[in-house]
Amino acid sequence: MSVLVDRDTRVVVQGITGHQGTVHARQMREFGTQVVAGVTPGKAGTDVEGVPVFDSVRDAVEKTGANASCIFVPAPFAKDALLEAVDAGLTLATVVTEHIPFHDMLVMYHYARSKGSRIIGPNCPGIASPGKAKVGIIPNVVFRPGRVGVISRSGTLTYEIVNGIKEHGLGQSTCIGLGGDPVVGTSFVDALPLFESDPETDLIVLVGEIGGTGEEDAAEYIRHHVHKPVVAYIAGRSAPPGKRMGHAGAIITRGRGTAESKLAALERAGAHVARFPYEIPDMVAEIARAPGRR
Amino acid sequence: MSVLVDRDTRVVVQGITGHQGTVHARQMREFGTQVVAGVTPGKAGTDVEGVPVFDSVRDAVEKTGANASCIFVPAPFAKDALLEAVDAGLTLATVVTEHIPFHDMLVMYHYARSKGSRIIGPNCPGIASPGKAKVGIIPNVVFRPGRVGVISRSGTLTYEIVNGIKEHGLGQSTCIGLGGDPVVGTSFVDALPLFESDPETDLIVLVGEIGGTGEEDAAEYIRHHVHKPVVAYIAGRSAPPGKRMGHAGAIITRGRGTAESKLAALERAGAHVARFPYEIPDMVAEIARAPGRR
Amino acid sequence: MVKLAEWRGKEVFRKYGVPLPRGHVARTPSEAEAVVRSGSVPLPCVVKAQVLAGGRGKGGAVRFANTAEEARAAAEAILALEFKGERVKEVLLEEKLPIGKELYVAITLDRARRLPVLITSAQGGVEIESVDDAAIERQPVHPFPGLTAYERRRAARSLGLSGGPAKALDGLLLALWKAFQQEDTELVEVNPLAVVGDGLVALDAKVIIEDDAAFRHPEYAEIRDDRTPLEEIAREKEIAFVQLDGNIGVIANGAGLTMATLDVLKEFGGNPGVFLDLGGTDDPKKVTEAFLLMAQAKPAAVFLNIFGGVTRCDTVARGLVEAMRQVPESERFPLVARIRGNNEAEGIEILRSAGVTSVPDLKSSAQAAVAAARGSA
Amino acid sequence: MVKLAEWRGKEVFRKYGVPLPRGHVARTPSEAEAVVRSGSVPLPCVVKAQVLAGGRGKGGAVRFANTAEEARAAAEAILALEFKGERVKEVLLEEKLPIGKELYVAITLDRARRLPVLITSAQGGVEIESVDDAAIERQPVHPFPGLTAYERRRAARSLGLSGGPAKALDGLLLALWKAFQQEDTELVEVNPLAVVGDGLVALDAKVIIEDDAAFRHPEYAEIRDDRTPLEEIAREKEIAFVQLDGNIGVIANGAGLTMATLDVLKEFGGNPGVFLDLGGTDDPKKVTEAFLLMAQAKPAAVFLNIFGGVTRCDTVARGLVEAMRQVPESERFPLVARIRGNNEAEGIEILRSAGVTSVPDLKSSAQAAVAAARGSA
Repeated sequence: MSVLVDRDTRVVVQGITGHQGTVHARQMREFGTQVVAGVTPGKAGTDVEGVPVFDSVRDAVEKTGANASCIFVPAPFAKDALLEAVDAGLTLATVVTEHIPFHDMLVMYHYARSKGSRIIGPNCPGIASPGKAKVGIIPNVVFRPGRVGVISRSGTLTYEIVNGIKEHGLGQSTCIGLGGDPVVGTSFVDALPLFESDPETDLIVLVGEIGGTGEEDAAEYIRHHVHKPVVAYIAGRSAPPGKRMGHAGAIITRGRGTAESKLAALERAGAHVARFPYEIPDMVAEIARAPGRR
Repeated sequence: MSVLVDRDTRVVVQGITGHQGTVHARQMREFGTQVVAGVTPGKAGTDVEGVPVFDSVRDAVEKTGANASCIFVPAPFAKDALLEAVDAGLTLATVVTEHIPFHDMLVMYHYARSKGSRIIGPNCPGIASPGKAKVGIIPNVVFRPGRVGVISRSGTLTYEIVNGIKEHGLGQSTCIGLGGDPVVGTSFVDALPLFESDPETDLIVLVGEIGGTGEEDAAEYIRHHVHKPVVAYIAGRSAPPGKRMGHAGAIITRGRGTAESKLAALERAGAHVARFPYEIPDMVAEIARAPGRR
Repeated sequence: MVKLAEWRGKEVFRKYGVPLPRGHVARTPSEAEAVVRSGSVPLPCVVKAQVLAGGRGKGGAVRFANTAEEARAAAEAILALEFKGERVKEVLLEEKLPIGKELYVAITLDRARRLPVLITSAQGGVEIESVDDAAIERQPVHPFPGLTAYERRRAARSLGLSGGPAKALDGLLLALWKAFQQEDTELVEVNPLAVVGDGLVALDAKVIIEDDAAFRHPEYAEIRDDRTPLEEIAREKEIAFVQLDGNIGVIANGAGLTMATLDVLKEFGGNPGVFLDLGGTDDPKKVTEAFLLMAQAKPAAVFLNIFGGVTRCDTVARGLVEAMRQVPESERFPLVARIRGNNEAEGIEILRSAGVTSVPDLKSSAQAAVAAARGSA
Repeated sequence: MVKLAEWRGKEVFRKYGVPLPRGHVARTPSEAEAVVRSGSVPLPCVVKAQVLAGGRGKGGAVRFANTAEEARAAAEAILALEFKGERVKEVLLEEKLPIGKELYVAITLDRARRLPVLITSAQGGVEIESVDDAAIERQPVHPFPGLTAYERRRAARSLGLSGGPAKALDGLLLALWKAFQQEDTELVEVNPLAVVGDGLVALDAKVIIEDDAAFRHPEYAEIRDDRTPLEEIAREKEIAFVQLDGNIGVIANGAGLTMATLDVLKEFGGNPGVFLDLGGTDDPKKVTEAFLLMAQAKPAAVFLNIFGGVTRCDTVARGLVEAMRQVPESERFPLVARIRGNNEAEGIEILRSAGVTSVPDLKSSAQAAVAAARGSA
């Protein structure tokens, strides 16, 4: 058992015939994932490196038993792609696409939720459980099977940290990159209980950013519901207020969502707070060596 | 335990200051129901026969702990009233109002469902469990506590049949009048499992009408999932094709939804089929005297 | 339900941008001729009876014209028709187009799923009921996201369209979806939807407006359904009233009870002629009006079967007694009454004081009504 | 994000039917005078600087005029201002209305709830941040049913409105909701919303358009944000580029890694001046463009911190080497590189062949970058 994905995960790649779709379908397979189908309207009957392509997700599900989607289609069409995945009964969809208007994402999120489907993303690296499956784009090289769970709002910073854990001789149970857009399908608070109840996870690493209040909400949740040790890091402590650092999630407004408020909340919640990303592997290793400690 | 309502049901009456709202709030109380609040925008602070009136359902819930709504507001405003009830966290709403456009009802149904709220109706008599609570307008005089469950698409015909059961010396566990509109919040198939699993119900009476395929779907469900005896009656056997008998639910089109197809399906499902309403109490009494029989 | 005539349906389509043939409605032969002469309908053209029944093609209600004179003659012939019991009052003149494939597209409500459903078939131009089920694609449409792009693509595939026509379909489906929602329709149907060159054209239009949404659509208030004059009066008074070919008048409350009453009467050899559903009124005046309306239908006997809920028995009894006072001698009819439920005792007493006995048992009372109709017939 | 100037925001409001004062924009004093003389703005009138910063009232950027000459003078004074660092290029002239209460209304996104939120306060006319939390009503709005009547009623109550103004509010909120959705905005804000007689008038307008929805809104393409010229070039090339006041240029990929890099540099006494986020590109040409852009910002040193995922290390290395070839001697800068992840070995080799050493450890590389900036400064 792992979090959200496992050896039974059967992935359909929406937008598989595009450059990113093709590259990452291959990398997911190299990771060991069952990539059973691709979807590109009008390309039914072809294949991409041996993966059969269908016109619609419904066709892909009927023919291949796909149960999760990885979406690479361009932003203007991403909403439709996700709705199609939900209507085809897929219960998990990683949306890699960036720059999806949040008004579209509002519809995607609430529709998926009403149908019992979970979205990871958008604009996110997705989810991976080493030795089992990956639905997304986190580089395969950073992983090694282990018992550290990672939940992050960042992309490359996640890779950096996951890689650091590996280089310290430890490994990961599952890693989720939530994405940093204003509206995300899965938040820290949504992901934490999955790791808390995952028997393969001993310790949780939480990587946040300035902006929004997802980390403060996570701290509140950790305080009341998480018994496993949590190591937390917040990027952007020294970012100037009101300046954008690359995406809408990283705007600081009116004192809410600052690094200070996030760090204070996490400390109050009993999390081990790292000041720099390179401190995380050391802290994780230390906790891993002293089991039972919080 | 009964179906959907019990002694803990706390009713807010939306539209309580209207004639129907006032009359039926009184009758619900006479039935023994806890009618804790009324809502009419702009009338906060007043009361209707001792029931406090609030501006909004949220206020009513905060002040009185209401957990179910009975909606009497006119059709043009019914959608809003229901959305308000759902957003205030009520999990059950009987919509008595008739002539609600089905396009409105589509929004009401799917929104309520996504929030885990159940609608009974619209254009329906509602639900009653004698000795416990009533959320709706079924006349009090027809009831007597007992072990017969009644599910009906009709209004007065339900009263007639429920009354007949009483006059035969039997009583009802719970009676639901679903309403006969094109889009209903609770269908036969939605209601049947509640009665099947209700320990206070021994036998189910199903009263259908021509039009739609709700009875055919119910028959299919009964065949596979219902182990309690079912007595069924379909009104409109002799109605001429294509003529409307009073509401949109009673249109016969293209051979689907005919009395014949409904009756045949119910017989195949093992239901005891009555040809006339006055046969129902006799059949119910006979089955009640021979427990264990199907 | 308000069924719009083809030309009115097409006006709705035009509002939402569904591509249509150039056309014009005419109410007289000379109007038809003028429409062609003015050039607003190019030649050759089609002249179509504006009636609600189907099968116009075989019934001589669709004709072709190559000249303005022929258009006039066609209109004259069609306007003289009585098509399936309906007088033809209007014709629609439209350009005749070079038609490729004929397709079928509709949006209506799927009651069982509680969702709108998009219905498409490559076999258009015939009654959809006659098309093999496997050739019909049905897609439920959720009102929250609305008709999605992937559903429109699937529809195109089911119709065998690609390229220009597929692109045209995408826009047309969005237009139909908007019309379906914003006009509060029960049905929008295009049959046939024709492939014309690289595009699509709606050759026919069937639009049914929902009655219950009338408060949002005063623009349809003037359009009448295929009701009898008495039915029309009943509608104005908000009484559900249906006329058939029997001789027993049935007054009940609620659709279910009304239908059950009818079933019982038929069982005992009765032949119901008018159904009047009082619904949930508790106004004696409305009951009186309903009875007076019933009297005008001249039934051989009337069977009153009421179970009092919202409608109280005493209200009905009071309204009935007042009506009996007002009905002229010549229009009197034998009355069998059965009133049960709320305020039953009071209602029975009021009836008794006016000389009417309420029979409590449905079976016996129905038998009595059948006998009364035989006696008076 | 595109913040619209007040007058553009009001054009959006006008499109959706939000009631506004009569007004006109002017770019020169004589235009201002002409606008008044033509009668399109009645007297007395207000003349307001069209700048994005708040607090115009206190900064002399809002003036009043009783005559056309005064309007000209006011415009002249305001157009000469530099308001909070922003040159005033336009003024908005508007009729001065007899104002009753001043209210606050806005719709924006509540990220935590993942729902739009309607914010209302009876204490309008001041910065909403300064209003006591208890005086602010926040209502989440679900996009499926949209802004409901009961939410609009609750808003009216929170604003203390009844009668005519409450009715006006109902329509105004529906208009704002439509604008919020259909214009893909992050924020629509009316502050102050004034009670004028029996109605309401939006005295100010703040509308922020979401960048990601630009593909649906070509009409906003011409409107620029408060970016520096280099930031503007970066935006056109789709490179996330932010200029600050330090001297170290930071090139990283991904917002999180970029921010973490900044945190580490600060820790070691560095003062970052330009952030350049390569994002998820794997096109060497884009990397080259980014480097050339960085060179134009004239940093004392550049710290390249890449973790290869979608962006492969060899792609970055290739782009960098090409950029170094193109940068003129005068614009050269010391470079500290750290590249890890996908195709790391290949990337390191390419860099080495161009004379650049990649330091694998973040801490040491950051320290090296700080030292390099000190050395070159």
